[in-house]
Amino acid sequence: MTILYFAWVRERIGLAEEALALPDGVASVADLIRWLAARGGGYAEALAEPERLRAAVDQNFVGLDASVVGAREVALFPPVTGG
Amino acid sequence: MTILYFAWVRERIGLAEEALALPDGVASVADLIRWLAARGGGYAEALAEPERLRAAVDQNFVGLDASVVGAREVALFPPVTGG
Amino acid sequence: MIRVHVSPDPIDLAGEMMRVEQGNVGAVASFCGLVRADDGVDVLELEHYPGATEAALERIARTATERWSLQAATIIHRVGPMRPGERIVLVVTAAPHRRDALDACAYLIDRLKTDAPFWKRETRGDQASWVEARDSDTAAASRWQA
Amino acid sequence: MIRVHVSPDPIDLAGEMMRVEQGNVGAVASFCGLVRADDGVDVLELEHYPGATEAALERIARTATERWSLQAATIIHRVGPMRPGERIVLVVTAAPHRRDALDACAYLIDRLKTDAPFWKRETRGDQASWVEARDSDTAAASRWQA
Repeated sequence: MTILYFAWVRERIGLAEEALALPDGVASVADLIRWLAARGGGYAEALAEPERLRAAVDQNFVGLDASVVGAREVALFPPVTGG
Repeated sequence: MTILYFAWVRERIGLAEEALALPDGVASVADLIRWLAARGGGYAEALAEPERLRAAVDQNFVGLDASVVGAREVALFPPVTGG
Repeated sequence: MIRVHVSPDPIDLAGEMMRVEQGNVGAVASFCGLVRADDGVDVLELEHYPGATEAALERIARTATERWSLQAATIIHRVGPMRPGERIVLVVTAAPHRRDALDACAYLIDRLKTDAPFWKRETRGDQASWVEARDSDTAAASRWQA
Repeated sequence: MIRVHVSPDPIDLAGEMMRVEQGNVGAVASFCGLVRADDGVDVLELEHYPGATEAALERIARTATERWSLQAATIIHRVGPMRPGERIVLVVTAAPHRRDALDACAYLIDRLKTDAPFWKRETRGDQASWVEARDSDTAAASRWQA
């Protein structure tokens, strides 16, 4: 699965994108965030407050309770500020 | 006093502008319209239905009950359709 | 900061829009009305009340600047004969924030429709007719009453 | 009739506005957002989510065409670094009638602010900071909920 990071999530993790195989038990976006944050370092710093994060699964904007099972691409980012 | 006509009021009267001395008793725009309409011909045709007319006195848009006493310029025209 | 212009010349859309981008503007909104051909109109002619027209447009623009936080309010209105596809009127507003620019832009065009002395005559073939005022315009203007 | 474009190139305001005047258009409304300098910003940088951004903008534009009677809906968004005075975003709508053009234009920019994956970073001197999302944008977008 490809995981994408944007804005300060990207900056704190220090990566724009990575390929990961998710372990059993990581079923939702919230699970994924918890699992990544447990890696510590920039991950912990970027993902400590899930309520500040938004997500897209296969480019569809979803809530943090959405499933990531079978997804090809998950993106994690702050609330958008375009326009 | 200068009287200006616009749009179909101008076309029916056949004049864009004329100078007139108002007789006593012509105090309001409505009086002026009645007095002009009584001239017959194009005036009667243009001014027969005062409710279809709008007016400006010295370039201020006014109701037909407004005074024309002492005015330098009175304009008579249909409802506006710009923009 | 207020600019009002009434003229038989074609409206310079690009020039007018870029003119308000000067200064520290964050938001520019515009509305442009064009002559439509769909009902067989060959020529649209705009008559106006010289002097009173400009004064009315300035009054409308000034009221907008008092009501919203604006950096520019432009009203350009063409008069005389024009053809389908040509621009009749352009309003442009500039503001620090988008809501002011958008609302003031809608206000200017709604007010202009009912409060400025312009009259439209349409020619189709050899038939000319004066455009009737529309109740929907009066309703649109009245929604801005405070 | 729907046109969406995301690019690091400067936005061609005049070209985009004139593009929608083709056909039998009666009303064109536009909104343009620019980089403001008043709070000491030297550079504004726009990051986005390639692919998802364009899809989101097309979805917003398509929703507008379903809700209003439009002849054109254009959304142009710049990405990458830009300076005060430069254009960040342009939306343009064209319609037979003004209310459709004006309302759809406001809708497009309100929706874009909350529904498209862009992130702004401001640089002042050697300090960079990510712009925080604003509740007022969420409120502005939610007023379009049917």
